[in-house]
Amino acid sequence: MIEGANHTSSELLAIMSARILRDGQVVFAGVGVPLLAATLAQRLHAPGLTILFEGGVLGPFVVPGELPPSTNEQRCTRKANMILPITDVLLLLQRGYVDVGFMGGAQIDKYGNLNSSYIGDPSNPKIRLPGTGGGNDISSLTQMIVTMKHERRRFVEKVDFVTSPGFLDGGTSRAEAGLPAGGMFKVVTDLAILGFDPVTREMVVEALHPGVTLNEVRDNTSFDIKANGIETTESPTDRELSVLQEFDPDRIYTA
Amino acid sequence: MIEGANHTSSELLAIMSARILRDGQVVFAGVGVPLLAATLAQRLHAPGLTILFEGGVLGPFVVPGELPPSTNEQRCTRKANMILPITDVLLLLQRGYVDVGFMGGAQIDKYGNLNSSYIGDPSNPKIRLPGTGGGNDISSLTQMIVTMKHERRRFVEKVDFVTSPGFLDGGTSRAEAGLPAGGMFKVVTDLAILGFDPVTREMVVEALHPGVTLNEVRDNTSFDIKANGIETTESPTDRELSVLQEFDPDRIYTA
Amino acid sequence: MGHASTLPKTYQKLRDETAVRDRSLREKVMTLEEAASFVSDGEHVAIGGCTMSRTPIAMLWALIRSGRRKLTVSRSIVSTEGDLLYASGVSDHIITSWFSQGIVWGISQVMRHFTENHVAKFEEWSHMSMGLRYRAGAMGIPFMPTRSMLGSGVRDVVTESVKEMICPYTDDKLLLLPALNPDTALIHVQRADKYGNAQLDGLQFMDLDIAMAAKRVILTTERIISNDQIRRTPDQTKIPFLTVDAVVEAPFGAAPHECYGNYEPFFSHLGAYAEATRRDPVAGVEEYLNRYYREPKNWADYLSLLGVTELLDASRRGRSIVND
Amino acid sequence: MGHASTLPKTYQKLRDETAVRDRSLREKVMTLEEAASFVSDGEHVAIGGCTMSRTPIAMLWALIRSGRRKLTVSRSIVSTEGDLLYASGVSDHIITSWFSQGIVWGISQVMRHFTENHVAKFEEWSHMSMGLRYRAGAMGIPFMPTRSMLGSGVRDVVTESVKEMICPYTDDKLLLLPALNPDTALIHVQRADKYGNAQLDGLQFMDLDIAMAAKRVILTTERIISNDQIRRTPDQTKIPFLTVDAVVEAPFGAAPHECYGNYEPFFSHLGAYAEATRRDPVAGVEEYLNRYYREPKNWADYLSLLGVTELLDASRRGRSIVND
Repeated sequence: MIEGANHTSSELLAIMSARILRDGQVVFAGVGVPLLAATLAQRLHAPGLTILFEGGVLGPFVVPGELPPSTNEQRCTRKANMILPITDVLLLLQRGYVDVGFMGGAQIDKYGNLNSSYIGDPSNPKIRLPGTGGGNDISSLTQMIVTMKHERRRFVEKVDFVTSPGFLDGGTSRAEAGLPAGGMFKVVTDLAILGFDPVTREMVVEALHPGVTLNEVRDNTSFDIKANGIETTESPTDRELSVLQEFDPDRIYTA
Repeated sequence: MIEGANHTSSELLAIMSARILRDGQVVFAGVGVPLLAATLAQRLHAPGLTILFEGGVLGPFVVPGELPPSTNEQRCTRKANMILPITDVLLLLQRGYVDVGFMGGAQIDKYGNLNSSYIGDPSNPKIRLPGTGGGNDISSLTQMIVTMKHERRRFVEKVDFVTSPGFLDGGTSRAEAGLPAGGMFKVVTDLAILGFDPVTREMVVEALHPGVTLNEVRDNTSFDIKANGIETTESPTDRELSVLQEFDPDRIYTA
Repeated sequence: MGHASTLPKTYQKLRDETAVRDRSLREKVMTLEEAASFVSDGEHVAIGGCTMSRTPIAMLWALIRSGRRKLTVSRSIVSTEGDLLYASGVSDHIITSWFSQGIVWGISQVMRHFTENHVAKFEEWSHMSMGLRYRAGAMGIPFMPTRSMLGSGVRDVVTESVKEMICPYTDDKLLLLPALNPDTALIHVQRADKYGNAQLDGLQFMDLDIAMAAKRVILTTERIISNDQIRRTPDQTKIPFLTVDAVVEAPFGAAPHECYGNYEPFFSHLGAYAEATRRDPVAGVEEYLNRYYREPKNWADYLSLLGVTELLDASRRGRSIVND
Repeated sequence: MGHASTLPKTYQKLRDETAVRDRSLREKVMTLEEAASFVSDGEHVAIGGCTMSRTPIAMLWALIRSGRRKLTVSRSIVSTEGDLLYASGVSDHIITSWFSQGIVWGISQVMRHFTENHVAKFEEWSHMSMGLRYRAGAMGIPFMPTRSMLGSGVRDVVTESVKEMICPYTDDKLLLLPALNPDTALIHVQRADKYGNAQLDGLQFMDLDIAMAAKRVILTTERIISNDQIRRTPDQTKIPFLTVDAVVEAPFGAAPHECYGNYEPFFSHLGAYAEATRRDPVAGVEEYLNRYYREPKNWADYLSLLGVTELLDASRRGRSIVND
């Protein structure tokens, strides 16, 4: 972890994720770090990025210092191009208008399946988590970027419950389940950027953040993880950090 | 036919149809005589009648002298309670919010099936008619009032083509085809008011207009038609005629 | 007394239930208490809005005070109102896609307490699936085909309620989501007339479909406006009167949640609630119910407890969406 | 060259076709002629509006002038534009629920001529079925279940394009309508920005679903407005820019049909057309095409032929809906 004097690990996640987004894309963003990252990308290198929020918002510009508590309040609609019913904004995913979905996760496995429903046995869980929201829809219907802290308890061999499908059992199992489109694209953690093998669909390390070693990633991952021509990411810039801090002055999402 | 000095047969149709509508009903009305009749009812005895137009209009008050050319122009929306997409106003029928549909017809048979698509063989018709519009939907999904001129060529044993289903082959055949709701309620002509036998679903004469004999109805009907405790309707009143003439001063629909 | 079934009705039943409703243009303004009496124990009640937006808090407040039991409750996303429905005993079965106060406050300890101890059920569907189930209900069809939920655990836990099929046109695998036709829908809007024509500003959520799908609709509104005003802008009407059975004027009817363009969430109130239920879920929520739900004499009394300063602050922030 | 298939695509194909579209926020203002070049012979083109309302006449005018052939054309209800598409050879296959100029002018003799002589096809579906086919296309599903058309001749003549099923939830019989995903949608609106965000007033018809369903959308608009204006009232946006490929400013772009709040139909012009084609369908429509479609130098020239008096009269009547 490279939580330095000048940034928190949430800020690192937001910045590293933002860099993956490209101008002109249509991004379905969850609240928290995804919302911040998308907003950051919009202000820095992707002015034509179109953000969609689950509450029914298309193409907004969130106002600095007025972050919404979820993707379903009026703060999400600032300078939006369109407001539409929830079902219809989610149907944009099914119809194929969205390039990438972007959300956080509580638990992920080596095939990129996400769990945000139950820790432990689903019929008698240790912890009942809040559930899917649009997570299942987004991950079922488009390409996904997931951003989360890199911890052994979060990076598991097999999730306790598949809330949001990644590549299911790997290989072609996702398409066979009835999900021919989309799938996991990147996982951005506070240690590394991870991708997925195009054939086996297993998670692989693609880049390490400055100062992080591959062993550190492996120590914080409870399954075997391969590396794939590893690069090193650039440190967060002052510009990135200052824009983030402008948007979240109270550190609601970047504490 | 009782086309007298003071009214046309279209006016008679509109007035006799209007009287069947009850206050508080939700009526899906076609253009022409149905629109006029519904408007007349609204002004006379059914101020709480809710009119729906296919173009996507709920609860309008059409303005006298500004009759729309179809149910899909802005004139239909005067003082409406709601404007909604076409598909959604038609779905009100499927969901069951509509009490009665109300339209004209080119050809009807003894089970109340309507044809507005083809005269002659559908694959090589003598006349290609304009088609169903919402007629099929309305007659498939709710109770129907049909208003049309009483002529042998229009009242036929079997329609050349079932555009809008009545009771299909009679008996329970309509429900068996997948249409358990709705069905023909009344047919209003310039000679009589006709209903349908509750068991056989054959058309029966229920009332004759003043001066019309049962034989006259039978002469103008090309199938055997029974009579069911025949009543005589009241002549159009001056009030009814004057409201109609106020609405259609150019006699667009009441010529 | 059993729970409401949330699986599709036959078309005949759906039609029969709708046919007997009084759908005429008639006045239907009443009090919160009168409207609450429309709801019976064991029913399926759908809640409009989403998370902290346009939650029909005033109507839920009246339902909790009326002592209703064993409601099955469905909603797009459930926030603090879910805690209160569980803890008051009004509902022991919530069908939704996400249930917690809101991400910034952490996980709901009340939801955890009731579900992990098997006192109440949290039935989880994907967000779009919730929407499509209401939409199928609104359209008068028994199911909606979709591509979502396939392959997931979310699908597996509701396996008794879903069907799969191979598309006869394309050979694709499809999930058929069962229509949801709630017994009662509770919807809060910015303005409605006395007949129930409702005009919604901003975010619509799933409210239009819920209103069309339900067997009965109770509207609460910030303000009752004239039918003339409705008829001047009919393309702004989102819910037609003929689906509505009760209209209640309830200013700040979504407080402490937000009502688009009128007021934002009451953040410090919600923060205090989160803090209290984090310390002790059972005692925290019980104390909250007593103080805000059971003890106030009426809705104005409840609003007084929220505090004029908070009301003004939430309004100031709320109106900024149209007057910035 | 064959005709476009109007049956559902596999999900993979639908997604692949959408994925390659440029859906970014980019300027896409162009001329009628440039936009017309987007359409290829043999395609399936869907037309927005209904009967005489918001018909994208300017774009159809440009398509007829560009000499496109063998288009399959679909629309909710077809009026005079159908005559012109048949007679110009642009389309020999129209899919719709009703086809005639309008009830007050009697049956279209041009439609009769072309269909009764088997020169062109008029494929008839019920009105709601047209809407549900577009809606399924808009939702990314291969079919929509419905209760309509069952038992009728309308169903029988399209028997190769429909499927029936017994509902696995209710045992009801259902008709499965195939999704309609047009190659190109032509939609005329009151206002849109340069990116293609469109705000529609009044009657919406099936335009929202058509825009979402199509592989390409060409918008014509009475006026191009700023993106700032769009963003001030985002809940008035009905078609989002990301579905749109071309934006053309075309004042009176639906004339002689109507554009809600802007102008009503040009009744005397339409009456004259009906009279001419009643006298002689072939010569009447040919003469009309020459005079109004082939000979004008540009769109303004076409409007001049309609006549300033008629333009002013239609506008006066049109604006009365908001200024009475």
